This record gives sequence, C-alpha cells and structure tokens, in this order.
Amino acid sequence: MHLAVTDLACARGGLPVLTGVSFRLEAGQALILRGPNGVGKTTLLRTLAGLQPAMAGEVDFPADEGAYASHADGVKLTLSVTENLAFWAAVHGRQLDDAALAAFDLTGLRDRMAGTLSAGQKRRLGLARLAVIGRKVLFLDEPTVSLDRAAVGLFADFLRDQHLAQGGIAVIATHIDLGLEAPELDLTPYRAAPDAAGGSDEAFL
Amino acid sequence: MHLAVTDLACARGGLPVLTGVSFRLEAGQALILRGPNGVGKTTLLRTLAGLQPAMAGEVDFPADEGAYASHADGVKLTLSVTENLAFWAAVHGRQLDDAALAAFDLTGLRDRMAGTLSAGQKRRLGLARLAVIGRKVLFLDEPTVSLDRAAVGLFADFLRDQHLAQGGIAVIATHIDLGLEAPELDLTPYRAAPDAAGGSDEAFL
Amino acid sequence: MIALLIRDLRLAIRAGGGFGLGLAFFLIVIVLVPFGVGPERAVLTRIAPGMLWVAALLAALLSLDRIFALDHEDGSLALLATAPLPLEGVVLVKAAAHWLTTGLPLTLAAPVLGILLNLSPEATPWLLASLGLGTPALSMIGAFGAALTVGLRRGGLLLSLLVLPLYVPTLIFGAEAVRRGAEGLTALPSLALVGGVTAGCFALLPFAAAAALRVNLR
Amino acid sequence: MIALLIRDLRLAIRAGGGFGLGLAFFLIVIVLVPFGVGPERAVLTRIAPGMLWVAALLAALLSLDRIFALDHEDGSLALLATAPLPLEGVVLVKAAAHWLTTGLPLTLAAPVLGILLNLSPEATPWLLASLGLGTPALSMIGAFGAALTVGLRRGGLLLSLLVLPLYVPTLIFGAEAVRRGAEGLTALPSLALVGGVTAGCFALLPFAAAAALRVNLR
Amino acid sequence: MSIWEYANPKKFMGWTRPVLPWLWALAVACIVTALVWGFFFTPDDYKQGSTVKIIYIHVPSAMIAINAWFMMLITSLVWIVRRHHVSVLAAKAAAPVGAAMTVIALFTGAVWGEPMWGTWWAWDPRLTSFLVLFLFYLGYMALWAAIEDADTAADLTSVLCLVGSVFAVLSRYAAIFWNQGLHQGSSVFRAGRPDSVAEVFYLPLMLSIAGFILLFLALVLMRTRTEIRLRRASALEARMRSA
Ligand code: HEM
Ligand SMILES: Nc1ncnc2c1ncn2[C@@H]1O[C@H](COP(=O)(O)OP(=O)(O)OP(=O)(O)O)[C@@H](O)[C@H]1O
Ligand SMILES: Nc1ncnc2c1ncn2[C@@H]1O[C@H](COP(=O)(O)OP(=O)(O)OP(=O)(O)O)[C@@H](O)[C@H]1O
Ligand SMILES: [Mg+2]
Ligand SMILES: [Mg+2]
Repeated sequence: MHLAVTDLACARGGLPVLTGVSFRLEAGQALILRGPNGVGKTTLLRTLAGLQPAMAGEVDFPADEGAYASHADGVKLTLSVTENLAFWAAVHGRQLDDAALAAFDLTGLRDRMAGTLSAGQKRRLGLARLAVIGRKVLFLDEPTVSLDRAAVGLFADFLRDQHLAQGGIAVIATHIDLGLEAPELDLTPYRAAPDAAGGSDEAFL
Repeated sequence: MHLAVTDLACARGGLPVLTGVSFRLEAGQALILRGPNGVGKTTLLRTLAGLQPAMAGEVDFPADEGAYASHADGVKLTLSVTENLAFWAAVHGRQLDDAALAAFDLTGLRDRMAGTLSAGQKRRLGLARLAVIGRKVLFLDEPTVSLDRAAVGLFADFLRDQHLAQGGIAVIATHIDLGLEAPELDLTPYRAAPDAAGGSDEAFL
Repeated sequence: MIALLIRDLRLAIRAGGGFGLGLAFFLIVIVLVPFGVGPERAVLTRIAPGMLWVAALLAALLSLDRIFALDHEDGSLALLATAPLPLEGVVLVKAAAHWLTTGLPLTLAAPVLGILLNLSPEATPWLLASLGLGTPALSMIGAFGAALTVGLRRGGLLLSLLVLPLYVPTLIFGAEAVRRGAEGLTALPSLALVGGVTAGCFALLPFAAAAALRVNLR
Repeated sequence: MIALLIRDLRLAIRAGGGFGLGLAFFLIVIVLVPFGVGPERAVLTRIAPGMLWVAALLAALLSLDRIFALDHEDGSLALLATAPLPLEGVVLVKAAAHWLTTGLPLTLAAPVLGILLNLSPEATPWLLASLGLGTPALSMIGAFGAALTVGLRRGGLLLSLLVLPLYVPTLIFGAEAVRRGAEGLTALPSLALVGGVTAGCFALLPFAAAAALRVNLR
Repeated sequence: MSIWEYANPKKFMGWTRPVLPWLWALAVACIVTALVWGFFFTPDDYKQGSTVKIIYIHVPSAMIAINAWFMMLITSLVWIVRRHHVSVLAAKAAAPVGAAMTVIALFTGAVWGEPMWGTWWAWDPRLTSFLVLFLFYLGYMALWAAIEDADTAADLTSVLCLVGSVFAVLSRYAAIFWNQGLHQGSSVFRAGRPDSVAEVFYLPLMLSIAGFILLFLALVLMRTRTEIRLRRASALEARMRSA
C-alpha cells in the first residue's frame, strides 16, 4: 500500500493555489505539511481526499481507504460520546470497541452528550472517530487545535503506535509540534503564481 | 483601572466547575490561564465577561470596558474584511483605521469576502476586531488557534505594544506558548469538587 | 444602531436576497391555494382576504429564525451583548430590518397577488392598510419568538409553534378589516385594532425579547 | 445505511422533536385558516381538502432545510461522502428519515384535523390514501432542493422557492383526489397519478440530489 | 474545425461583435413594421374590438417565454456534458429575458382578459402552467444569484434546469387534468386559436413573431457577452488580489 502524489495542482475559489506537488508515502509513513496561513494546506488535503477535483496531476492510493478530518469533525451535539462513535463505526461496517475510547481518554465521558464537552474534549471525540473507522490513509487538517499537551501526546501515540505501526499512512497539516518523527514538507515553494494556468476562469483571460 | 476577581465560583450546565478563584490585574498587566482540557477556562472567561452569572464571588472592572473573544468570532462570511471590521467599529462608536488591518497583516486581504479566507486568515480577522473596538479589558479564549508562528508573533506584538502598553488588561486562555511575558495561572487547583455547593440543582439535594 | 441596521440590510441583500425571497414565498403560497382548492372563482373571491393574510403571515414566519440565529452561531450576538448598545435597541433594530426585508415588500406586492385570487377591487386599499399596519407587529412578535429559541439547534419549527398563537389576534383583526372592505362595510374599527396590537407589541416586546436573549446567552 | 437512518431518527427525536413539531405546524395552519377566512361552515367544507393538502405541504416544507444543512455545518456530510456509502443511498435515507418524522405523522393526523375544517366524512379515506402516497414525493423533492441549497447561508427561503413549483403536480393530483372523494366521485385516477409522481421522484431524484451534493461539497 | 470552437469565450466575443448590430437592426425593424401594420392597417375585430391587437405582443412573447426555457435546457445539458462556459452563461443570460417575456405575456394576457372575460385572471390550464413557468424562472435566477462560486452555480443551476423541465411538463398535464371538470375560460380561449385568426391578422402576427425571435437572440447574445465580461473582470480581479 502506498500514497503517491504526482505533480498535483489544486485550486480554490477558481484560483490556482498550489502546483507541482509530488511525494510518495509507503505503508507506515507519515508526512507533515507546513507553511504559513493561506499557503494551501487545507486545499491540498481536500484535494487528496477527493473532496474537490485536482486541477492537474495524480493522486493514487487504494480506493475506499482514505479518510479526511478537519475542524468540522461531524460530532453531533445531541448524541452521546458513544453514540457518536458507534454511528461512524457502523457506517464503516465496524464495531465500536473500548480501546478507541481509552486511546483518547474518553472512557470517563462516554455517556456525556457531546454538546456538554469542553472544546478540547470535543476535539478528542472527533479524533477518536479516526480510531474507529479503520481507514488506512488519513488526511488530517490541524488535528490538535485546542488540545492540551497531554492530549497532543495521546494523539501522537495513537498515530505512531496504532495507526502507522499497523501499516497506515497519514498526511497532517499543523502549525504546532506534534512530537512525531516524520518528514516535513514545506508548501511555500509550491505556491502557484497568481497567473498560473488551470484556474476555472482561465478560458476567459 | 484594574480587574479584581475575588473568590469567584462558576458553573457550567448546572454543575460547579471552579471555586475560589481570586486574582488582581492592574492596568498594563496580562494573565495567562493554563490547565488541561475541561478544567474550566472557557467557563471562567465567560463568567468574567459577564456572559454567564457567577455562582459566588465578585468580578470588578470598569463597566463597558470588557470584551470577550472565542472561536466564534462574529465574522460574517458574506461581508468583506473591511466591512466586518467597520461594523464592529461603528457598534462601538469608533472609526476603522488602517493600523488595525496592518497590525494583523490583513491589508492585502481587505476587500476579500471573509468566506474566502483560510482558517488562519479568518482568525486574524477575528483578532483584528479587538484592535478596532478600543476595549480595555480583554477576555480571550484560545485566540491563536490555527495561526502560524508569524501570526502568533503579530498577535503577541499587538497585545504587548498596542494593548498592554496603553494601559489595557488581558486574560488569556491558551495551550500554546504566546511569547508574551506574563504571569500564568494554573486552574487545576481551583477545580470544584463534584459535590461542591452552589450548583443550580443544589436545592434538590 | 444605524450601523447594525445597515449591516443587517446588507447581509439580507447579499446572501441571496431577504427581499426577493420572502416575497417569492408569499407569491407561491397564493399560487398554491387555488391548486389545492380548485379554480372556481366565487370560492376564491370568498377566501381571498383570509388567504392573503395567512400567506403573508407564513411568509413572515419562515424568515424569523434567521433574525438572531445566524448572529448567535457565529458569536456576533455575544459580542453585541457586550457592546455599548442596549439589547432592547438591538432587538428593535433586528425587528425593523426584518420588517423592511419582509413585511414591507409583502405589503406592496399584496394587491397584485390579490388579482390571482380574484380579490374584489374595493378591498385593495384595505388590504394595503391592514398589512401595512399589521406586518410590523408580525416582525416584532417574531423577533421575540426568535429570541426565545435562539440557542436551540432545531429552533425553526419550535419557533413557528411558539409564535403562531401570538399571531392570532393580528391575523383576525387584519383579515376582518379586508373582508369588511371587500363587502363594502366600514373596516375602520378592525384597522384601529390592528394598529393597537402593533403599538402594544412595540411598547412591550423589546423588553421581553432582550430578557430572553440575555438568558439564552448565559 | 440503517445506522444512518437510526441516527437521523434519533437526532430528530432528541432535538426537541421533528415529529411533534411538523405536526404542530400542520395543526396551526389548519387552525389559522378559519381565523383568516371566517367561520362559515359551508365555505370551510368546500375548501377543506385543498387547505389540508396545502397545510401538509407547508409543514413538510418548513423542515426541509435541515435535511442536509446540519450535517453540512458540522462536517458530517463531507465525512459521509468519503465513507463507503453511495451518496445516492445517503440521499434516500435522508428523504426516508424526513418522511418518517414529518410525512407519516402528518398523514395520520390529517383525518382528525379534517374535522376542524368540516371535511365531509366520505373524503377521509381518500385523504389518508392521497397523503400517504403523496407525502413521500414531497420528502424526496425536498431532499433534492435541500441538496441544491446546502452550502448557502440563507438557504431556507431559497429552498422554498425552488421546491414549491416542483410540488405543484403532487399537490394538484393529491387535492383533486380528496375533492373527488368528498363529492362522491371516484378518485382512483387521481390517486394513481399521485402514485406515479411519487414513483418517478424516487426513481430519478436521488441521482440528481447526489450530483448536487457532490458539487456542493467541492 | 469543430462547431464547439465557437463556444470558446474569446472566439465567441469575436464573432458576436459584428453580428450583434445587424441582429438588433433586423429585430427592431421587424417589430416596428409588424406593430405599425398591425395597429394601424388592420381592421378591428367584429367582436373583440381593438383589443384584439394585443395579440401582436401577447402571442410572440408567450412563445418566446416557453422556448427560452427550452433553450436553457439544451445549453445546460451542453454544459453538463461538454463543460463549455459560454453555453451555461448563455442559459444564465436567457433566464431574465425569458422571465421578462413571461411577465409581458402574463401582463398583456391580463389586460386582454379584462374586456374579454371580465376578469384579469382565471385559473385556466394554460395561464396556470405559465404562472408555474414563471416560478421556475424565478427559482433558477435566485439560485444563480445565491451562489458565490461561478462553476458551482453553473453546475447546480444546470441540474435544477433539467429537473425543473421534467416537472414543468408534468405541471402542464396536471393543470389540464385539474381544470378539466370545471370548464372555465377554455371556451373563450378556444375561440382565439390561430386557425380562427383571420388572414388580415395573420401576416403581421408572423412578422411580429419573427421580430421577437430576433430580439430574443440579440438580447441573449448581448447578455452573454456581458456575463463573459463579468467573469473576465472577476477573474482578473481575483488574480490581482492574490498577486
Ligand atoms: C394573463 C392571461 C393570459 C396568459 C398568461 C396567457 C398565456 C398564453 C400562452 C402561454 C399562450 C401560448 C403561446 C404558445 O403556445 O406558443 C398564449 C397564446 C394565446 N393567447 Fe393567451 N394568455 C392570457 C390571456 C389571453 C386572453 C385574454 C386572450 C384572448 C381572448 C388570449 C389569446 C391568446 C391567443 C389568441 C393565443 C395564440 C394561440 C395559440 O398559440 O394557441 N390570451 N397565451
Ligand atoms: N473562494 C476563494 N477565492 C479566492 N481565494 C480563496 C478562496 N478560498 C480560499 N482562498 C485562498 O486560498 C488560499 C489557500 O487557502 P487554504 O485554506 O488552503 O490555506 P491553509 O494553508 O489551509 O491556511 P491556514 O493555515 O490558515 O488554514 C488562501 O490564501 C485563501 O485566502
Ligand atoms: N452542560 C454541561 N453539563 C455538564 N458538564 C459540562 C457542561 N458543559 C460543560 N461541562 C464541563 O465543564 C467543564 C469545563 O468546561 P470548559 O469548556 O470551561 O473547559 P476548558 O477549560 O475551556 O477546556 P478546553 O481547554 O478543552 O477548552 C468540562 O469538564 C466540561 O466537560
Ligand atoms: Mg487550513
Ligand atoms: Mg475552552
């Protein structure tokens, strides 16, 4: 299993944002995306996950193995923690096991309505979804926002020991240090020139 | 001018969260709130700002000088950057000056619809509101979420040089390092015992 | 307050048109009624005053939940509550903006739509007058209902449920005025009652709505 | 898909009741009509079939915007799109959940509310049948409209505007069936047409709606 | 060279510029001639009086109103299948024109109906389905207006146009079915069918129809050019901003 990205170009709002992005990850490898605000990390991750079409280039990974996670983590505020996770497990044809709850220190909160969680607790719930759906290729957009240091550690442990160690792949955009040994890719050099070809409005110019 | 908090207790969802919080800040001082996820930072800040009633204790600062800012930063996605800021300036009876835009590196984005900004750019816009409304006592809940390092620096500069230097006060909850020399207050010791008095359901127990 | 009014109007126009859409909904309800009831003209003429009022009311109703909901979701409301505006003033401005984008266009369009329902021509001035006097009350009552339900995720339907009984007096007096006008009777007493309801709403409800908002912001 | 259905039903019940509220809105529109039109019984009997259908339609309409909007806001929709469910299936489940929480209770309550409007007793079975056959089409068409407008901030009213003309055939056939039933004529052809519209909607619209969702998720 | 070449925005701007003035001139000439001919040089109808002359505006605008939607259907399909920008922009451009024609037909019909039927409006199947068509135009335009991103708007409005077409046809049959048992207005309507339109009215009517078709083409081309310019302007603006 691998994730191969060749010469990818992606656009947002009809404007080219990044061009010529290429990298290749084998099973068990992670990549950390870096770059200042607005460089195009979110755009790249959405393109990789197939949520928006690429302007050019190829993304290759086993079908039905990708999962995308961002700030909006699909947590229903009127469902309890277990109900939320059990739903996502069921959608992916799996069972919810307690290990996922334990990995993100949610065991004590399992019957709380998600709406009554604090910002960081809610985020942990959103991340626990990743442990539950069993997808191998993760695209994570600032996963550790509003987590405290201990929780960032939990997340890094999960990624290292439970995901990558079992042959998973992860691409992570973040501004902070995750405590994960993984190569970093700075996106600044791939920034598309504003007049780069390929925007949806190109035909008009 | 000062912010004095005496023996404050606050609750969330009818349950006591923190008790016995006291501190005092003079003009030009800032305080950084620390504590693991769920300890009650958000609850405390909302209580200080007057958005929810205190269970016990006193909060004292000049009326009409407080301002609260959290993830939900009141940015209208269908208004442009300047329109958003000009609105908040007008509500507080002030003019929008370009310095506020410059302080958060928004000059180049001034005519963009807020809906087309990246996560970090939107956050900068939310923070620029603070520079525009001219309030002296700021209650900030994780203000630097999804900002890159340069932007965190901009924010720290703004706080230090434009807010505190001019006699402002700030209470900031954050999990990361802001690069601001300010005393820190760890909230863990103030955690309310689950059976602490004062919850709204107490009369029933 | 002016800044808030301008912003709200601007948002209404930007986001695909508070103006046009309330109006369009009014039009569509009026169009649907004959489809349901059948095309007989005598029947339509008979029910026209009532249906025009009911449709205006529903059109106003549908846009209520946005009076505060959007500002609550993105945090503006909490920020406005700590801003140097009285919350009562905010409520008034919001109700005014709602009326300007919904009630006013509805009122102006009603005579034209009356034709579709074969409203008798004598009733038209009364229709204009009663809607013009009554729709502000609908907006103000609606703002109160919206303030009550602002924190709730599925507030929309609950809001309708809360607000509709409050709309009953306005509806009865308003429709009565038009019906009397259509029959050539004097409709002034009914019209005066509509005006009274509106005045009462504006005197009392801003305070109630502001109180509800304060509770919801906790 | 079952999991999704269960979750949607659970959410509808938790969040203050999709069930109760759609129904309540139906009730209230039916109650408002006599206030607007006046209490004459002959007039009410005459317009009852049509008004019941129009009210059912409006009640279904009011809850449409939540079919996808909530899931879009909190990101669930993007996650569902990358989950191993066909998006067409998601649309079908969402429409089914909407019908179970709105159309079904409406249908069951309609005979009771018919009494309020003096609906003639012969019409009641036809009312049940035509609503039972027709409301699934309302939910499916509504899901399509909701898919078109899901990204928009003020989608609610726009959604009504888009969906209502699409509702016209269902409404005409449905109300016609009840009216004929009330007059003692045979209503079977109208009923068959209602069924035809529903079948057609379920055959075609899931694909259109899924396409619209994909575009909106980009 | 394939016919699709003309759908390239730049090419389109090129070939429409010289064509447009001619189209305008021809359209205005046809309509003016037809109206002058129709209004001053044909006799009053023996039972309808001079009101019959509304036919020179009413019938052409009604025809255009329907066919504009049909054109939008085709151009939307072309966009979905081949993704030619000009195609979907032409659909966008045609919508207000079609809606305006619908309003004109409704208005002239109402003005005509007052002396003929004694009412401005009756729920005749044809009038009814016309009203529904107007609603479809409104919805289509509102959807365009509500969506920020141009390509998203193009995709969604195209889907709406397809689905709406099916339902518009369905509504027409529903309306006929609905009004069948009630027989209202249709007898008057039948009296005015073209077969009964006298020879003297026929020729100016045809000329007027031709004029309206040309006018429609001219308006759509012009508005498509405007839309292309707007897209170009916003593209340039976006590029300048991000530069
Ligand atoms: C608001 C009222 C009216 C509306 C919406 C309306 C609409 C239409 C429509 C949709 C057409 C069809 C055009 C076509 O098939 O190409 C049409 C044609 C026509 N209308 Fe009207 N109409 C109205 C009133 C009237 C009145 C009052 C008369 C005269 C008695 C009239 C006479 C005709 C004639 C003679 C035609 C052409 C015949 C034909 O194409 O079948 N219309 N109108
Ligand atoms: N609709 C739009 N029109 C024009 N530009 C847009 C639009 N949407 C986003 N952009 C721009 O595209 C660029 C890439 O945005 P993106 O969200 O991918 O950045 P990011 O790297 O994730 O930033 P952050 O770290 O702030 O989240 C930004 O500069 C943003 O301003
Ligand atoms: N409605 C409720 N019912 C019960 N407990 C609640 C409710 N709402 C919040 N809580 C709890 O109150 C505590 C304080 O929450 P708060 O949001 O103030 O924490 P926080 O310090 O801001 O955390 P974070 O760093 O994650 O943002 C949390 O443990 C939370 O689970
Ligand atoms: Mg981002
Ligand atoms: Mg918090």
